[in-house]
Parts: sequence; C-alpha cells; structure tokens
Amino acid sequence: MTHKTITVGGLSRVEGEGALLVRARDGRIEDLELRIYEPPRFFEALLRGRSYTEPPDITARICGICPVAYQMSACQAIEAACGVEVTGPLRDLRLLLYYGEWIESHTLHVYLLHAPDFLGYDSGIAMAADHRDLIQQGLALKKAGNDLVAAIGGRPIHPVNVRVGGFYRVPSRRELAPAAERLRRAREIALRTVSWVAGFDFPDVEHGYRFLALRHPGEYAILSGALITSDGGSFGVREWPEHVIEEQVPHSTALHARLDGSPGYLVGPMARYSLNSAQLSPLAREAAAAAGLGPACRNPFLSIVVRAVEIVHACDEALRIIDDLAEPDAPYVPVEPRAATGHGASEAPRGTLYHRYRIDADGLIGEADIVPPTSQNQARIEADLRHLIEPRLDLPEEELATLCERAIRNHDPCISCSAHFLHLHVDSR
Amino acid sequence: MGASGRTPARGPGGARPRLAVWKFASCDGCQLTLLDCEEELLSVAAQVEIAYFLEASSAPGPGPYDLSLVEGSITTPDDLERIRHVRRVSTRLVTIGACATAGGIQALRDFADVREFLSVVYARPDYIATLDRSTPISAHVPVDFELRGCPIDKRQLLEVVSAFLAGRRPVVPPNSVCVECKARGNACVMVAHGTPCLGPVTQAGCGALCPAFDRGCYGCFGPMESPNVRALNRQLRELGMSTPELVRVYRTFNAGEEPFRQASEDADPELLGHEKAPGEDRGGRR
Amino acid sequence: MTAEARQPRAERDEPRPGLSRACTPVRPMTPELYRVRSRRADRVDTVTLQLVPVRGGCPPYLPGQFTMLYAPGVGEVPMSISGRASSGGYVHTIRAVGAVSGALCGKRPGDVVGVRGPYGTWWDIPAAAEMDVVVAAGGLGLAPLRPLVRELVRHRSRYGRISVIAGTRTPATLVYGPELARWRGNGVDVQVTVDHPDHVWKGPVGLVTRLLDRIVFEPRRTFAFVCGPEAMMRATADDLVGRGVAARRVELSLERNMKCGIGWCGHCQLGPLFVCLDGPVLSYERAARLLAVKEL
Amino acid sequence: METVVIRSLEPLIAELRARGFTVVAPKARDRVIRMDEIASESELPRGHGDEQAPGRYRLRERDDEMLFGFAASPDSAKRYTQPPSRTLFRMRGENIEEPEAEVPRVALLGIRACDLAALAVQDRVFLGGRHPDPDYRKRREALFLVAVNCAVPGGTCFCVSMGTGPKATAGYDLALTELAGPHRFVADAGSARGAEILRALPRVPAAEADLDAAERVSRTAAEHMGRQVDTEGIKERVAGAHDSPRWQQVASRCLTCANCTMVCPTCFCTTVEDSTDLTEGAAERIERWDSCFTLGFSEVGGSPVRGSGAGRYRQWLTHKFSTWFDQFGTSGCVGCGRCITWCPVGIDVTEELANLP
Ligand SMILES: Cc1cc2nc3c(=O)[nH]c(=O)nc-3n(C[C@H](O)[C@H](O)[C@H](O)COP(=O)(O)OP(=O)(O)OC[C@H]3O[C@@H](n4cnc5c(N)ncnc54)[C@H](O)[C@@H]3O)c2cc1C
Ligand code: SF4
Ligand code: SF4
Ligand code: SF4
Repeated sequence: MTHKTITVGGLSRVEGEGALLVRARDGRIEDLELRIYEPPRFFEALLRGRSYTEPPDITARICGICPVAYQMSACQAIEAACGVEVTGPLRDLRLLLYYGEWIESHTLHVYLLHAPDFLGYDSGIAMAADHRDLIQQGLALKKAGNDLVAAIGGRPIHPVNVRVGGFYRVPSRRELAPAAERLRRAREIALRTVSWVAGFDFPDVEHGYRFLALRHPGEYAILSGALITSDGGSFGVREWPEHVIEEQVPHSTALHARLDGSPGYLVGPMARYSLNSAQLSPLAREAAAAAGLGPACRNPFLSIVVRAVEIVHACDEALRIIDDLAEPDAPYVPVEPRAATGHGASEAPRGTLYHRYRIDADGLIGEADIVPPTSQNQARIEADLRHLIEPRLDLPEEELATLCERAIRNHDPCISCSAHFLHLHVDSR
Repeated sequence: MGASGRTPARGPGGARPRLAVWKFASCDGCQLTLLDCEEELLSVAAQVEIAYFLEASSAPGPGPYDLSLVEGSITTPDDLERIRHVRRVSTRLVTIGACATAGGIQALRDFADVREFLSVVYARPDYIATLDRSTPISAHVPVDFELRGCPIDKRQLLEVVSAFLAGRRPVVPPNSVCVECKARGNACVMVAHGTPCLGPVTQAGCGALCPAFDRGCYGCFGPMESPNVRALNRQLRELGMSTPELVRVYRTFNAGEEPFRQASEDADPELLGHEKAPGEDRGGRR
Repeated sequence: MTAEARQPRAERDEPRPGLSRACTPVRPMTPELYRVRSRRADRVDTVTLQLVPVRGGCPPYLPGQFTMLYAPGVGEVPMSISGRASSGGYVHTIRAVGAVSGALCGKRPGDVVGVRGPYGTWWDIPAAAEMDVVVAAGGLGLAPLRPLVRELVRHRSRYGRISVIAGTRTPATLVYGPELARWRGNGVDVQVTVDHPDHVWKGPVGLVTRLLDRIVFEPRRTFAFVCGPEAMMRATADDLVGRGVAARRVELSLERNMKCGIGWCGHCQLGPLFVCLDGPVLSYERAARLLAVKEL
Repeated sequence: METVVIRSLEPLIAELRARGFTVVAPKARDRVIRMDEIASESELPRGHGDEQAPGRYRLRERDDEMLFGFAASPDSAKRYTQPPSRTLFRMRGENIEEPEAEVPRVALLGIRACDLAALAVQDRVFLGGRHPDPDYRKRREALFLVAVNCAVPGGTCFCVSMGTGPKATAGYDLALTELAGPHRFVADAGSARGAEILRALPRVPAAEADLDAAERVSRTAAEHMGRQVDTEGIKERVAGAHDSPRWQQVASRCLTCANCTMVCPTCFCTTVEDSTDLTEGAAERIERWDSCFTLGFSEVGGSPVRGSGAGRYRQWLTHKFSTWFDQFGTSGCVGCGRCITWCPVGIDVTEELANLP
C-alpha cells in the first residue's frame, strides 16, 4: 500500500495565496484540495446599506488585478436595476478602459507568471537575466495596458474615474494621445508575443471542458452580452441566479458554483475563445491561425496562446475605438435609483464576473451577490489536477508538485478576487 | 518610529539587500504596484534581491530579509502568528496600503457584527476562521514605515524602497491633497462647482487624481497630518451632504484610521447606538 | 580672524530690500564638493569632521556662522562651523540624531559631502573687547562656541575675565574635553555641570545656570555668548539679565528648520526674522520678545 | 509712446507668437476661467463672467461681448516665475550638474494690476536680497506682460485697500482697458519692447473720449471692490495681536489644507526633496512649493514649532500683513482675494483682520 501526500504550500505566481493538498492511496487520489488562504473580506455583507453609487469604488477593492472588471459589472448591474443603459461613446470608452485592463492583466500573466513555467525559470525576473529583451518587451506591452487604464481611469489600480452611468470626466483626445501612441507599438509586440508563446512545448492533454462565456451580437464579448455554454445553452444575465448556484461544500475549500445543476464548468480565455473566436478582430484571428489554434481550445496548457491572441485583439480593438471615438454629450447619463434588482456580467480577464444588487427607492443596497471567475473555475481546476496527477503518481514528488502548480497557473486563478473563498481549517472526516 | 534609517540597508558583506513581499487580507493591488513599475522593475531587481515574493516568483528564498513590504490586514488567528514571524525575519518592515496601515475596507466589520457578516456570505459560517476585527499591522508588531493609499502610489513605493536602501527618510509628505492639487493646476472642485471633497483632510500622495477627474477626493490615502474633520464636515453639509452620506464617506478604505472614525461618529453620534460601546478597545492604533 | 569680523554690527544689518548683487554663475542652491580630511569620534553619537574643498579654496567664515551640509542622496542640514581645518576648510561637530546627521557622521576620510555657505550672522566678538566674557553652552551648543573661545584665547589680553560654562547630559556626552583643559591653562575659567553624574564624576550636577554662581564677572561690563537648547538659552539669558548684564550684550544662537539657508524657503521664520539671514546669532534684546511668544 | 486704440487682439496675439512667445491668456475651462495657452482671440472667454465669494467660485454667462469681464483667475503669474517644482541639481559620483533652468518665453495676456503688484513683491523676495535667484531672474525676464485693467472686480477683491489696483500703473509691457460700444481696447506701453510691439499693430491714436471712457472703467471698478481692509497701522496691529483669542476661533474653521498659500501670488515658501535613483545611485534634489500650514514646515528636532492650527494661521496672516514689511519692506498681500475665494471653507482674511483687536 502506498500512501502519498503532495503539498504545494504557498502557491506562487498566482495573484493571491493558495495551496494544494493531494492525498493518494494505492494509485488513486482520495482527496484533492486547492486550499485558499485568502481570508474572507465580506464584500457582499459590507455593501448592504451603502449607496447605489458606491459599488464601483468598493468592489474594485476585491481585486487589484482586475478592478475595472469589477467596476464594469457593478455599474451595469446597478444601471440595469435603475433601467438605464449606457451606449454610444460612453460605452466605447468603457470598452477602451476594459481593453487596457485586459492587456495589462494578460501580459502580466503571460510574461511574468506563466512563461517562466515553459522556459524553466522561477520567475519573470529570474528569466530577465537570460532574456532581458523579451521581458522588457513584455513590460512595455504591460505598460501600454496600464497607461490606457490610467489615461481614462486616472490610475491602473482602482481607477477613480468610473461611476454609475459613465465617467466623472471624459479624457480629452490630447490626454489619450500618448496612450494611443504606445498602443500602436504594443500591437506589434502582441503579435510577436503570439508567435513566441506558440513555440513553447505543450503537454498533449485535452479535457472535455464545459465552457461558459458571454456572447455579444456585435463583438467578441467583453463588456456585455448574454451567456452561452458549450453544450448549447444560453440565458440572459438576469437569469443567472436560476442557472448558476453557489454552494458551500464541506469537503471543499471554496464556494463551488454549479451550472444548471452540475459542477465543473470553465470560464475564462479558453471558454471565450472556444465559444466566440469567430468574432475576434481579423488581426487576432490571423495570429491565432498562424499559432496553430483551431476554432476552439481544450488544452489548458495552450491557454497562454489564447491569452496572447486576446491581447492582440484588445490592442487592435482599442486602437480602432480610439481612432473613431466621438465626444459624448456628457460624461455620464444620470441614473436615478428605484426599488429593483439588477444583474450585470462582464468578461474579466479571468472569466465571467457576475454582480447582482437589490436596491431600494432611496438607492440603498439591500442585498449584493458577486460571483467571480475563480470561484466558478475552482471545481474544474481540481478536476484538471486529478486527471493530470492520477496517471503520474509515480513521478518524484517534487516534479509532481511543479506540474500541479503549472496546471493551476494555466487558469491564472486570481485568488484575491474570490470574494468568498474559504479558509477551511478542519477536514471532513 | 519614523524612518531615520541611519545606515543604508545592506546585506552582510555588502551583498544586495534582500527584499520580501508579504500578503495578508487584501486585494493584491499594492504588491501588484511593484510589478506595475514596468520601467523600473528590472533595475530594482538588479539592486535588490527579491527574495520572497509569491505573486511573482516560485522560488521563495529563506529569511532574514533586509526590507519586508507587508500588504494586507490581520483578520485571522493564523495571520496573527504569521505577522510575528514576518517581523522576526525582517530588519525593516514597511506596510504598504490602506489594509496594512489602517485595516482596509474589511475593517468595516469593526462597525458591525462579524458573525452576521459571515452569515450573509456563507451558508455554514462555522467553517470560517476569522477575527471579529480587521486590524493594521502596527496593532501587532512594530512597523518602521507606513505607506498609505488604496492602492499605494507607484512613485511613492519606489521612493520608499530607494530611501530605505539609501538610508534616508522617505519623502512622503503627510500634508493635504490640496497641496498636490494646486501644484498640479486643478481647479478646486469644492469651490468651483460645489462638489464635496475629502482632499483637505486627506494625505497627499496620489497626485490629486480625483479632482483632476472632476470628482471629489474620497480619502483613499487616509487622514493628513492635522485633519480638521469637524470644520470640513460643516462645509460638506453646506454642500448638501446628508448625515448618512457623511458617515459613509469616512467609512470606506480607511475607516480604521482614528480621525476618519471620529469624523464618521461626529457626523452622527446616534449611529453609535447599535455599535460597539465607546471606550471598548477598537483594536486600532495610536 | 578675518577683517570682516571686526566690522561694527550696523554694517552687517543692512536692510535687504533693494540690496542687489551680481548673480554667481553657480546657483546658490548647489553645493560645492568637500572631501572629508579627517574624522574624530567624540562620543558614541558625535563626530568631528575636517572638510576641505575638492577644488578651489573655501570662503572665509566668522565664528557663529553655519553651512548647509549635504550628505549625497540623503539630504542637507544646517551645521555650525566649529573651526577651520588645518589645510583650509571647515570643521564640523555633528551629532547623529536622524537620517542626514546620521549619514554625515558615517562619512570616512576621503568621502565627499556638499557644502553651501558659510551663512548667517556671527558672534559679535569685537563688541566684547575690554569686557568680562561669559560663554555658556548646553550640549552640542559648544560647537559654534568653540571657534569663538579660540579667538578669545588667541587674543586673551583684549578681554577681562573669560569664563566658559558648559552643561552636558552625562560626563560621557561632553565634547572637546582635551580642548577645555587647554583653555583652562590659557586663562579661561572652565566649569562643567552634568545632568546625570556617573560614579567618578565629582563636579557640579544640574542646570548650567547654576554655574553662574561659580564664576566671576562684572555684570555691567560683561558680554555673554550662549548656545544650547532653546529653554537653556532663555533660562541662562534671563539669569544673566537678572544679574545686570544688558540684554543687548547677551547673544544667542537659535535653531530653526532650514531648507535653504538663504531666505528662500521660509521655513526658519521667527516673527519678522529669517533665522538663516538675521540669525542664527541674535542679541537677547531682539530675541527675548520673539522667543516668549508660543509657536511664533 | 502715446496711448492708442486697437480694435482686435488678433494682431497682438499673432505678433507675440511671431516673436516667439507662447501666449497664455484666460480661457473658460474646467468650469473656471484659467490661464492657458491660446492661439487666437476666439479662445478668450467672450461672454463669460465669474462670481466669487468666500469659498465659492462660479462661472457665469454675461450678456455682452466683453472678453475680460471677470476678476482674478485661480492662476496668478506665480506658476511662471516660480514653478511648482524644479530640479536644483543632480549628483553622480563626484560630479554635480545643474540642469538648465526651464525658461518659458511666455506672454501673459490679461494679467491684472494685483498680479503685477505681486510680481513686484516676488522681485523683492527673489532678487532683492543677499542671495538673488538667477533662475527666477531668467524666468522673470522671459515674461512679456500684457495687463488688462479690471472692469468688474470680484466679490473677494480688495486691491484698492492694498493700493495695488484696479488700474495697472507699472510693471507691464502693455496695458489694455477693454471698452464696449464699439468693442475696442485702449492700449499703452510700459516698456520699450511693449512700445515696439504696439507700433507693429494696426491702431489709431486714442481720442479724448476713449481716454475718458477708460478712466471711467477703472474708477467704477475701484468703487465696486468686494471687500476692504483698514490698512492704517496694520503692521503693528497684527504683530501686536499675538495673544488674541481670535486665532483659536479661526483655527476651529481652518483645515490647515494650505490652499490659501498655494493660490497666493506672493507666497514663496518651498521645501527641498532629495532622492536617489535606484539604478545608478545618482542623487537629485528638487525644490517644490511648500506652505507654513504644513507641520513639517517648522519641524525642529522631530516636532513642529507651530503645531496648532492657530499658530499656523497666525503665522500666515501675520506674515502677509505684518512681518513681510520687516523682511521685504512691503506688504505681502496685494488684495487679489484668491485666498478668500479658494479657501474651501471660505475663511476671509479681510474679516479676520477686521476682527483682530
Ligand atoms: C544654525 C544651526 C546650526 C546647527 N549646528 C549643528 C551642529 O553644529 N551640530 C549638530 O549636530 N547639529 C547642528 N544643528 C542641528 C542639525 O541641523 C539637526 O540635528 C539636523 O538638521 C537633523 O537632521 P537629520 O536629518 O539628521 O534628522 P531628522 O531626520 O530631521 O530628525 C531630527 C530629529 O527628529 C527626530 N525625528 C525625525 N523624524 C521623526 C519622526 N517622524 N517622528 C519623531 N521624531 C522624529 C529624530 O529622531 C531627531 O531627533 C544645527 C542647526 C541649526 C539650525
Ligand atoms: S493674501 Fe490673499 S488676497 Fe492677499 S495676495 Fe495673497 S491670495 Fe491675494
Ligand atoms: S504666509 Fe506662509 S507660505 Fe506664505 S510666504 Fe509666509 S510663511 Fe510662506
Ligand atoms: S485658511 Fe482656508 S485655505 Fe488656508 S489653510 Fe485654512 S482652510 Fe485651508
């Protein structure tokens, strides 16, 4: 009888902190836990009693890596409750801001967190010793994203310019010009990035993922749309609660989300790409094809290529928007509170991010619910790990641990954004 | 305290000083700020050995560390232990951001019942180990410098790191946002359009961002050196802010800072009724 | 002593508005580089540095004046000149209390620092001629008084009785010990008191003012120079005035926050004065009223 | 040169630009009238006025064609003579280098009599002492000053009390008085280069009626000051009020935010900041605006001399109206009213002065 415990304590190069615990006996995995140390921060609770104008600023603080995503989902949920839709140039500006975050977040992951796995380094910084130009190019790409967010939002982390209904002030063309300039160079880098990462060695694995993502009739969905699944399902954002149920499972460390009754679906770049790749910008589609990606992608190790393709798309689309950006009449549309519940979802870099708010006639929040991508993927990541490990239990422990870490990083889990991951200190017996 | 680091931080034998980055309850934004120093990151890495930084590296080097940057607040019994460990292995400890410096937004639990908070989010609250307060690092261990902001400002972070390496006092002026606002050439939003603004009682550092975007400062850098919140509150009321709005505006990312706590309580003493009894230890500092 | 020091006071108190001078090519805020020639540790936290210019000569100074000393990359602070370096430069005695002073104290021979100055007013030594002289120091207040005493000793015969009284925290924190002994041998009455005696200390204990009873001077014909913490200076000056020394014959050296040393930054204002330009040395006649106002 | 009348500012703006000046003039932007770069007369705030009161500024529509129908803007000339921050020097190894001062060649079009008076005060501060500032001198000399005599003083103005306005009497290159019906400017030169530029413009000699009308504008303005100060014996009165309980009262309102000192055209205080470059160990020092309202300003030995708000407010008011005379032989206040308008809680120096014993 063999009994084996693999622990990867202090999971690195994921934003936030987590650990993996695997217990195996006789070649079978008995127990696998992706542990999250993230202490609970109670956002949904502390939002109650706040004004309907506050969630964009407050929920941004759930995650410093994708604050714009939180702001966008929050704004749209509240606007939906108040019966307002933000369209035209203001929506374009929102998209632009969002693309900035995508570029920044994806590049961070591709260059500093994920690529070192393929090239055998501990970190992007260590990698810079041998590949300084590469890392510098990645940093320039990342900066282009950050600069775009800062030009519109004021700063890259927790931007200050977003409000329910639009913006506080619309940046002038002059203010956007330097960011646009940088984007042009960034697009070139993004293209090079796709071919660079496409040349990595990828383990040959495929999973039968069930994907969930937004789809928008006119664009590769990021800011809004309706939800679709890879098994043909589709539903509107406001039907989310009927389809996605979050449960606290005693033997698990996180709230597990179930989609239409069953657990283990995936959101994020692979889901978006596999469901919507036809809507990518022509340049991004070309890059994907050249990189050998088909219309869908089910190898999690290839997610780095998908991210790179999405960066190309983001740069390309951002430039298109900047070039024909019209001056909005006002920086925001007025949003008057009314007693109602509103739902909002957008595609954070890591996947679909859903918000729901119930507000009263005075605009005070009675109830808030936030479902971040990482908590949705939690069960699926564990499943990936099981598949990966079970046939390889004979590998030396250290190697196995490294492999597991890599498998987790494929999904770029942003643990701090899991508004309500658990810290479980007792195992189930 | 203060930061009169007399000798530059250098590892033994003149080796590169060793930097560690730690995370407690937080959003990661402040440590991400280090990775957001795109133009400086590689130079920083050449000057300091980034010895422990889980967000960026899977090769955590062992202690001791010359400089530890600590993000996040203390909210769990385990973290209480961990921060003591961090202090033990760090020559200098600098907290980064509102969570580490004031308890962060999660300190709003201090004004409510944490059990109730738990039950709003979790079906089985009994699985959750959490403290009923979110406290700043300085409530538990001595801190050499506190860098404010939600999130911290990138230039200030670089300044603090280079000041500690050079052995000088970091240039982080504790005066009001107004000083930066005027230097930047903004028109005061309160005076020019009657928009309520916390700038006069908030510490500079962000570069007066909000007023530059036509909105009032919401205090994410915490109270300035001599905040006269009473005087500001009178003016904010003149500009039309209601009592609950006043209470809320101080109870966000720096609610745990005493002057802001005070300001929210001054705004509505009645709100104190269903909160913790006055005089009870608030787990804060100062 | 340079000729300037002999100028009567009126000439150095020119009204500034209207006074103009050709600009120097170097900005007044840019330091000249000086090299540490020698370093002597006076106490645990205090060192004396001899600084000599890296190139060119160094401008003359008068006892009581100060320089702005720059520890590269750390910062710049005012420091009294406590002597002339043997090869033409300045001597500074520095106590490490914070970042900049700490960095300066850490400088070794060969290291480079920045110097601007000398700045400020000086002790009115000529006015003390033919009089009894009382020099009172608290702690490191002895630093700017040292060149003054050396000047007095050099021209010993010009003055009546000369007394130096110094207060220090403990016997170990006293600076210039050997030099005090030399002054003693040169016709100067030197008395030292400590706040906290150790087991070997046999001298007086307590405030400097108590030493005034132990020295001999003719108040109406006395000139006094005082430097130390502000409370010590006020107490000493009040005591002297109470004994009949004219307030205009009591000079103090004040300490205020200084960022420029040349009247640009505004930090050192004391009512109508800029301590960097109108001070640091001031007669008690002018200073008494100002120091009496809280938070001026 | 005699006084002339010009019809339009377009030729003047073109001439200044042709001579290499960036023309900076009032513009309606960010809901205020601010000094900003312009290329043509059309960018001036035609038909805009302002309404100023303690702690309050509002842009207003005017029902006429006046280009300068408003009072002091939040910006004074200070930004151009003393920038908010500047690099003093850099040090690398044993080398010190002084970066060239940035000396913008700027024509300030539309500055007011109080601003000119403030420049004269600054000249005394930076050039009149033992240590003149060479950079200030350069920047000052690079400015071309086109004054516009005030027609509609703001609610917080008191230049008449301070003897500095509303009519510009000295210190300008050109001075204009805007007249309506027909819209025109009475212009005269205050310097040789002003006269030279004036000669290059289409102009007609001013008629008696033009001069009378211009005189009337300034007289009317003088009669409509929003505020006033009794300056009789003010230096002694303020200096003698050290112990007044009034300081405590104002301190209970004062935010110690420093806005008043930042907008004041004569407040000159600065601090320096030393930094080191992480890469190559190069050191740098910058100078930036500071204020007597900050705690660090008076810090000695780790604690401030002026710790209380009362002490800091007293320093500011006393400096402006009393000790400035001791230091620079002039008042530190020129009556522009900016500190009153831009104090977020509307603390009014004229009211505080009136209430001192
Ligand atoms: C005209 C003049 C002449 C002088 N001559 C001499 C001389 O000859 N020799 C000499 O040694 N000194 C002299 N000084 C004093 C000297 O200038 C100061 O000691 C020096 O400016 C201290 O600077 P620093 O950067 O080292 O310390 P700082 O960092 O400015 O700190 C100074 C003091 O404040 C404390 N402090 C700093 N920061 C804090 C904080 N955040 N909280 C609480 N406390 C804090 C420090 O512990 C220290 O006690 C003179 C001063 C003047 C004005
Ligand atoms: S003190 Fe006030 S009124 Fe006087 S010049 Fe300064 S800003 Fe203008
Ligand atoms: S009032 Fe204050 S900021 Fe202004 S010049 Fe005087 S001391 Fe400086
Ligand atoms: S007087 Fe007004 S502007 Fe000046 S510091 Fe006080 S509150 Fe701020």
